[in-house]
Amino acid sequence: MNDSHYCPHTPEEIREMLSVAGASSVEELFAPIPPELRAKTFNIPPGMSEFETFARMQAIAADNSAAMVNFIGGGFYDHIIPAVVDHLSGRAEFYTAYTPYQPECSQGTLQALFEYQTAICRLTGMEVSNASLYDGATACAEAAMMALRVTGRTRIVVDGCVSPFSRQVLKTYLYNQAVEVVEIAPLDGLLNRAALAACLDEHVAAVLVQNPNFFGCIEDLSPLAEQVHAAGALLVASVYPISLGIITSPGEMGVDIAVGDGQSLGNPLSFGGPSFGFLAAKKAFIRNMPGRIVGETVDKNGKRGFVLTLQAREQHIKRHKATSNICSNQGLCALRGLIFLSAVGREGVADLARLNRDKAEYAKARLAGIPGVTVLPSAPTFNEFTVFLPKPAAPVVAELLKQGIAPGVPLEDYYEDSANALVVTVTEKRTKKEIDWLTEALRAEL
Amino acid sequence: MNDSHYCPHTPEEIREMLSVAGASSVEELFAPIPPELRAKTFNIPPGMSEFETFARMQAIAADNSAAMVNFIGGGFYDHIIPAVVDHLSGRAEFYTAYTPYQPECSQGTLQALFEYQTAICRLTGMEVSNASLYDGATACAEAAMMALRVTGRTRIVVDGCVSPFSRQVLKTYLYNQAVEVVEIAPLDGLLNRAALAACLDEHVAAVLVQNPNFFGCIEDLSPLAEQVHAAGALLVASVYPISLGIITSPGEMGVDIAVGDGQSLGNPLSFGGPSFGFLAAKKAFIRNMPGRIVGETVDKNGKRGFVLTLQAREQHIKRHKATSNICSNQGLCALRGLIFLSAVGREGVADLARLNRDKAEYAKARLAGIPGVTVLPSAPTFNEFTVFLPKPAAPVVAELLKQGIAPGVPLEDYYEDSANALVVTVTEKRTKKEIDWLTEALRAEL
Amino acid sequence: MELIYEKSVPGRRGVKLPASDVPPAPPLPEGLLRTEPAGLAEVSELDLVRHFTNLSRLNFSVDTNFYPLGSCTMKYNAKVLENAAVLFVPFHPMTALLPGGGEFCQGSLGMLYDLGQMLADITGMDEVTTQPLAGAHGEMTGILLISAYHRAKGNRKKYVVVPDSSHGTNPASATIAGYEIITVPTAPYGDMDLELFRQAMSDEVAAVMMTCPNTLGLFNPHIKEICDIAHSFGALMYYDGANLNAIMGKVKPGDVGFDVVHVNLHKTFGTPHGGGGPGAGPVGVKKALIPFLPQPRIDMDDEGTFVLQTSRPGSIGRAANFFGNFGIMVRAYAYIIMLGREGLIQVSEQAVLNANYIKERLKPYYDLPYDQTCMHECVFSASRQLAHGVHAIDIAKFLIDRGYHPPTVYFPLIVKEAIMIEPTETESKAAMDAFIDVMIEAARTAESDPQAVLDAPLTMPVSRLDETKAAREQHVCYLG
Amino acid sequence: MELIYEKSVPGRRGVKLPASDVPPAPPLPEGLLRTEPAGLAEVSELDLVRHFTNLSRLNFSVDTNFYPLGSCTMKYNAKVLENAAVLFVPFHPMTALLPGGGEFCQGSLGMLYDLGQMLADITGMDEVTTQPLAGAHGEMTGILLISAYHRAKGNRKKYVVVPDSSHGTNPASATIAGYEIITVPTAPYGDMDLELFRQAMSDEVAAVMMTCPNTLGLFNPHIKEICDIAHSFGALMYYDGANLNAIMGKVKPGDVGFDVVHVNLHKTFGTPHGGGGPGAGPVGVKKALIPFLPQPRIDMDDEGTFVLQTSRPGSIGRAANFFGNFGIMVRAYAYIIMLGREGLIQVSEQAVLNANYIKERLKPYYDLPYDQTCMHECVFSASRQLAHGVHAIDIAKFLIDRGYHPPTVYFPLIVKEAIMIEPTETESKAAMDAFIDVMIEAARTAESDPQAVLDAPLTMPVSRLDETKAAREQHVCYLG
Repeated sequence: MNDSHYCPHTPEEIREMLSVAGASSVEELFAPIPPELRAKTFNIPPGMSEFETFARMQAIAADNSAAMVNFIGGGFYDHIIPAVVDHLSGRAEFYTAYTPYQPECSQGTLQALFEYQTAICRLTGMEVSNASLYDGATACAEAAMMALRVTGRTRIVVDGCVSPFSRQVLKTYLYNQAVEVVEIAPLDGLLNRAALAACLDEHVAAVLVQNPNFFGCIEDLSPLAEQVHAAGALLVASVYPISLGIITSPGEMGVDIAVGDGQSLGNPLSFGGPSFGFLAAKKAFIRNMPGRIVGETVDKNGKRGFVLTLQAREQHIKRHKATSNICSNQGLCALRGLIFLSAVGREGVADLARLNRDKAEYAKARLAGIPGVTVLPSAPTFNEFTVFLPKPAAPVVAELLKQGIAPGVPLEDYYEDSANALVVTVTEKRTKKEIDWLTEALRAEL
Repeated sequence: MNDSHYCPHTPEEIREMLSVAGASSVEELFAPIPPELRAKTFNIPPGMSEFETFARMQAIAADNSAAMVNFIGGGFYDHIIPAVVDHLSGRAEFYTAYTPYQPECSQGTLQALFEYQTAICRLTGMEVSNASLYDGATACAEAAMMALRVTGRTRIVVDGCVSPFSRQVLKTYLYNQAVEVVEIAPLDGLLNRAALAACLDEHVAAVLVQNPNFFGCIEDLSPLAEQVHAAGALLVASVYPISLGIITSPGEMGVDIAVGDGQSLGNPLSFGGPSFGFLAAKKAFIRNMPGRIVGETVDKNGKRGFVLTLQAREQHIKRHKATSNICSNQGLCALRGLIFLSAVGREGVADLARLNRDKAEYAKARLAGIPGVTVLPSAPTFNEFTVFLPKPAAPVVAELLKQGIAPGVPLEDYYEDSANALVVTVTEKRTKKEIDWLTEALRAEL
Repeated sequence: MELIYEKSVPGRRGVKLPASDVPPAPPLPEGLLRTEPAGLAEVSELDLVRHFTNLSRLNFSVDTNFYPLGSCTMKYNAKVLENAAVLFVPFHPMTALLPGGGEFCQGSLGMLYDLGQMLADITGMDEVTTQPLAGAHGEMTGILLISAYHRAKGNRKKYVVVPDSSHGTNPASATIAGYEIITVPTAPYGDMDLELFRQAMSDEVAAVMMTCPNTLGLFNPHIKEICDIAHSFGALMYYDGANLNAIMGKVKPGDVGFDVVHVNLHKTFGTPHGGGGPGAGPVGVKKALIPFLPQPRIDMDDEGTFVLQTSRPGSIGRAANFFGNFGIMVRAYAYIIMLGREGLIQVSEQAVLNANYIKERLKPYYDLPYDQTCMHECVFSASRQLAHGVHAIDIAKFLIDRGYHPPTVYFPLIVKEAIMIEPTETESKAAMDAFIDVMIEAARTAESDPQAVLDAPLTMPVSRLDETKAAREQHVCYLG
Repeated sequence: MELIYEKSVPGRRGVKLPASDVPPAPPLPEGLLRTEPAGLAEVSELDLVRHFTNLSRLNFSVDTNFYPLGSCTMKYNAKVLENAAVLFVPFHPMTALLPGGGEFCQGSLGMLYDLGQMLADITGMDEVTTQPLAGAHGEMTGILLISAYHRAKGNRKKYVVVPDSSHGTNPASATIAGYEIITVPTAPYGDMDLELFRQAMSDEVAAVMMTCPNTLGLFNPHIKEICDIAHSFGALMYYDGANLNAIMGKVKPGDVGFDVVHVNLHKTFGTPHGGGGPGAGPVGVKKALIPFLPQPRIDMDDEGTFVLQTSRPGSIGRAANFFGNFGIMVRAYAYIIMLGREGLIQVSEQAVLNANYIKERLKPYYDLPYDQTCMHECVFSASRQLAHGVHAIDIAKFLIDRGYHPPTVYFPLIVKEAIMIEPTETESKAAMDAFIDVMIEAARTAESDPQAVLDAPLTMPVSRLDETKAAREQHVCYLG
């Protein structure tokens, strides 16, 4: 009976409990299920011990290749994670708690999320932040839906320079809603502002851009914000949080809703998740925000404390009228983001951003020195940039992977007429030696 | 100035503090050190970031060979460690605390050590246990010194079947004391009882044996205990704690002081440490025990609590009259041992011991099937046994290591005329497949 | 406790960054160059550690307290699962999307494939997508699949039907998926009113979303009939897997007639809740909906190699970046293979046994509006205590002072002063008995000294908090 | 809190063992076969986790509280060091002792070699053994080395001289090493009385054991003279490295004249104290003592390969199994290479600055028997508070209620009602200021309301415990 130590009862205890429950067997408790509905098969393999389970998982992990020098990004970035992040987010009281519905016994989570919201506000230059969304892509979709609610309009304009994954997710979210999504094709790796001007009208709820964009280019969004606001729409920007160490914040640029993926803030690559999405906005829009929000208040003795607030926006209260369907979010990943940002700190985040850019600029110069390779010159970049090879990128990438280098993301799958284009990412973890290796390996393939 | 983030002060704070301290520079605070004594060189390399440090440590670890199937023991054993052991002993409140001198704010450590002492008593069948010693070898030496104190005698008799490492440590401890150490050469891998009888006299404080011994053999110590007690000496036995799941406990066999190494109880191999030594004894000897002891008591409201007790034995009170010089012990490793034993539990420790023996007996039969290989037949064994190869063991071992198998420990370095002997260890982690591989690899070398 | 920002000292650093081994780049042009650094905390590593370690100690959690939060399945999260997740930390998801990159990710891709297969077996579905990032995200994805299905058939449908006892996420998710909601009341016997359901159905209904067992912890004996009725109108049946912990190996939603199901890995499959997430919400579907599943999909080719399909024309697209909350799926996968067939059955059996045990033991002290054999949870009402001015929330606060996380209160909405208890299978009888004693003490104190209950909690870092003030002042970012 | 044994239920299991893939062996013969299983706890994994997690929360620790425990150097233990130690978990130490096995352990052996070299540089010694498992174990090893040295020279010596302010381990260790102890009192200026020391010296003295700075936190200005005097009698100087944190890069014991030194890795080099251990106590020696070092020794051959020497004739033998507390050495090694030259110097500078800051701030409130510039710690006396019936131990308990681990009290024995404060370099000014405020509050409360101090602590899981009862009843094993 006691096959698993995760079901602790002994046969004696089960007998006692059955007698209280007035049943002669556990099976009897399943009597409410009509016999004809009962499962006829159940093909899960037999269980195993913890030791065997872990050995199996090690074997699976060993079927991946760990020895890969990453010059790839595209939404997830290979950044340092200070040891404190694992140690502190690994405190059982954080990771085995639930959503802090009972604030008196959840002040740890609540205060941390309040601090997280503050960190996001300060990093993005926005006034209010929620307590996390799923990831950067769904955060774009949530921001778009938020703009639809705020403006009461029905169209979303998306810059084609936004990550193709984010654009796909946005379209999925809006798949069956009475909303039109208009995409503007990139122009030399930048937003085509003329095309945008042409489609800005009274139906447009929001314009969604990304900065730096998928090609790595950084744009000054301030003029764009004016243009968008003049049309009565909101400007939504997806940003790379580490880059905000040196790039003017979306708040300062006039953005209305800033979103992004928090993976780079202390969350491991982990084959794509979990990560978290952040969403910060001007305070005026707070009641239209999706997701949990933590607010400061006082207890009945006047002592400071924190609670989930503005819950009247949420699904467990408002059901189909909620601002979002989010219930579980990515609280623990947001906590990791907070710990990361607090470890790196005010000066450190600027240093870290500079280090990324320095490495990327070095790599850019090295790669540009390879005969036949050119760099997309449109705009300054942060830690990603686009190069054009003298021949199609895909087979070159496939070849370098075999040598243990992931040299970048070919754009072929995402943009037309871009077979030779490659987006190269260089984080602070990449050494000069690795960059030089990439250069030589690439040179040899071309 | 602020080179390391482990020294948190900012230059402003340093100025403020210096002004309070009445010094114009930090250097001035070192004025009490005569100038001529000041360090002239300091050749430690420049520091590095956490990320670089960890990368360096990874590179060092990668210079070891991790892919080794271990059939070696000799004091450290490759056993399973349930995940809970790391998670719970990794609680910062346990590992960043000090020795629990202030009991009110150290009940966590104190209660755990009380529970540890209880687990050791129950496993060994002894009445009292201390709160850990350094390792199994030093525990043998401490037990010998304890017997010298208890009996007031001056000679220690050691069975040559005791681990050579433990015997060497014992001799080192007694190196400069007015104590004689007599070793009895093994007879067919067992204690030479006739030789022992010949040297048991009124000078002998203790007889030290190991069970199972270094050859893997298990002996019934009960008759020996009678013999030793008749001579007015104490019987000290070093035991392998996992084996006590199925082997009669030293307490039941009449042993006076039971010691051993706790590595097998939830402590990783970790290239030899940290581990812990345990020491348990008959209650009559408690005041002569070395090391910390935790006792139950009550607080001033009658509530149960735990304290370090019998501290009058210890060096911080008794100085040169202390029962031992121990201050730091291996508390955290002992905690791991307790968690391990509590996870495995009463029935589990017997199952685990049986599993070890089943695997070892299977291996023994397989190896015995190789032409020219014979098994030392003297006594039953637990999870280690001695085989004789048809040729010297050392080159065979060297060859198998290259294939990724550590097939056993050759006895050549430790016993005369044993060039062909090999002690093979098989824990529950070794699979049938691995044992079969060992068999075939060995067969191929012979 | 002070905020981390209140502990901040200008110039202090918590981590030393790697030294640069490349020349500094010229700065960004003005306008793009941030002028004022972001006002992040400036603390030492020790300050940071002490701050967050002490913050953690202000929480109740499964590892420190019994946490019988109904409908949340706060079971114990085995530690080996955390260790398993760490094994996959180094792998970049983009690798799998590179030309020839799949070869370097066979472990991860194969695990996702296998997990999908096992979840399909558990739920009785034909194929599973592991992309959705949470239960509600799975709901949205599932309803979008249903909309794609109807669209492909040329059906024009505008409604989704939900019972009034459903989780709030059900109607909220269906709304994002573009549907209007029809809510069907619960009948006095504790299930969706069958007659009213019939009346609600029409050809314009795209889907019916059900939890079974429902949020009262009751298995609906008419569930098959409901499925049949829905199908007769061309509607599909959506199974909210939040309560799957009750029925593993006992009944499969697919066998009953459900067409789409989501699974909460952080409930049934033992992954931790993280103080609110991350979870994961894989979605299983019947054959007819497979063409619409999100991409990339993972297939196994003839040689046993796992390959990505990134462009299936019928797909609803991408529900999220990359491969979902991969680390959560590692944990769930390890959980399933560790417990195995018998272990999972035992989970459901003991979850149900525990809930019935608590239900019977507490029945004399609290109103039990639907007095039946329950599944994995049971719902009481504090209506008897209300006579003394004590609400469900007061009982909850009383429990906190005794070291118990309260059950879910005020849900489902159909029970007045609801107290929803889900012990899960991992709690021992001793833990439940101690909880029951405190619940009985609460009931007695509510009669004998109601003020003592109203004053609780007294032992926590804060007493009851002013939520109105929080909502009014919207102080959601530290301004110091 | 209940004991784990009180939570035990017969038949319950905390971990599932691997299934056997071999046939069962016939049982052991009677007499060898245990008849009654060992009475270990029988709990589920959840019970186990909740028990130990909650136990942990009853402790103060560096990660949760300021812990200025004098002479223990309770500095912050960087988290990356813990991660580094995990990297070495899989390696069996016996591998290195197998024929040809060293080849498979070059990483571990090389790290030990390098650590020895760096510790030799820090202490000014010629060679280091990393085998000793703790400070006291290092002391014993060091004195044994001295005894071997004397023996080899044919010297017959029987005494070891220690000052009365020394750590208790010094005389205890020297006793194990076979010597009798001569104790020299402290002079009014806070150091060992130089005149009495001269009188104590003779040709029969084998060694003089000193801590410098001493346990009052004072650097002995006569230390060179003491070394010279000792050497003139053929005695060797032993340096107790417990207080090394004060002087890294500032002064090297070897330069001063010490011949043997032990280092507490768990103090100066940032490895955690583990609630009492494990630590590590490497020992450095001058050239003349190298032949006697314990074995196995690690050498580097001409090709840069690290090899073991297992049979050096003069060696005192083995101090412990294998290679000492290897995991602790990994942490210390990572600590040293991370902080580097400048970092280590800064450690000592700020440790000294912090101690002097606290000393000056508290001087108005507590007697400071030796009012000098101190090194890394300072020793007050509660003698002024004693006038109100408040002892050092009462001040200690008062601090506990305010969230501070008390300083060391009643040590060194030469200071009446000693309060020995060692802040370490890792504490921020804010943390020290808050501690100072509470110390001042304690001094004031001792005057204004001494009973309030005597009643402390009130906020802990237990109030003051009956230690006499514990020692009398010797209840050291649960008998239930």
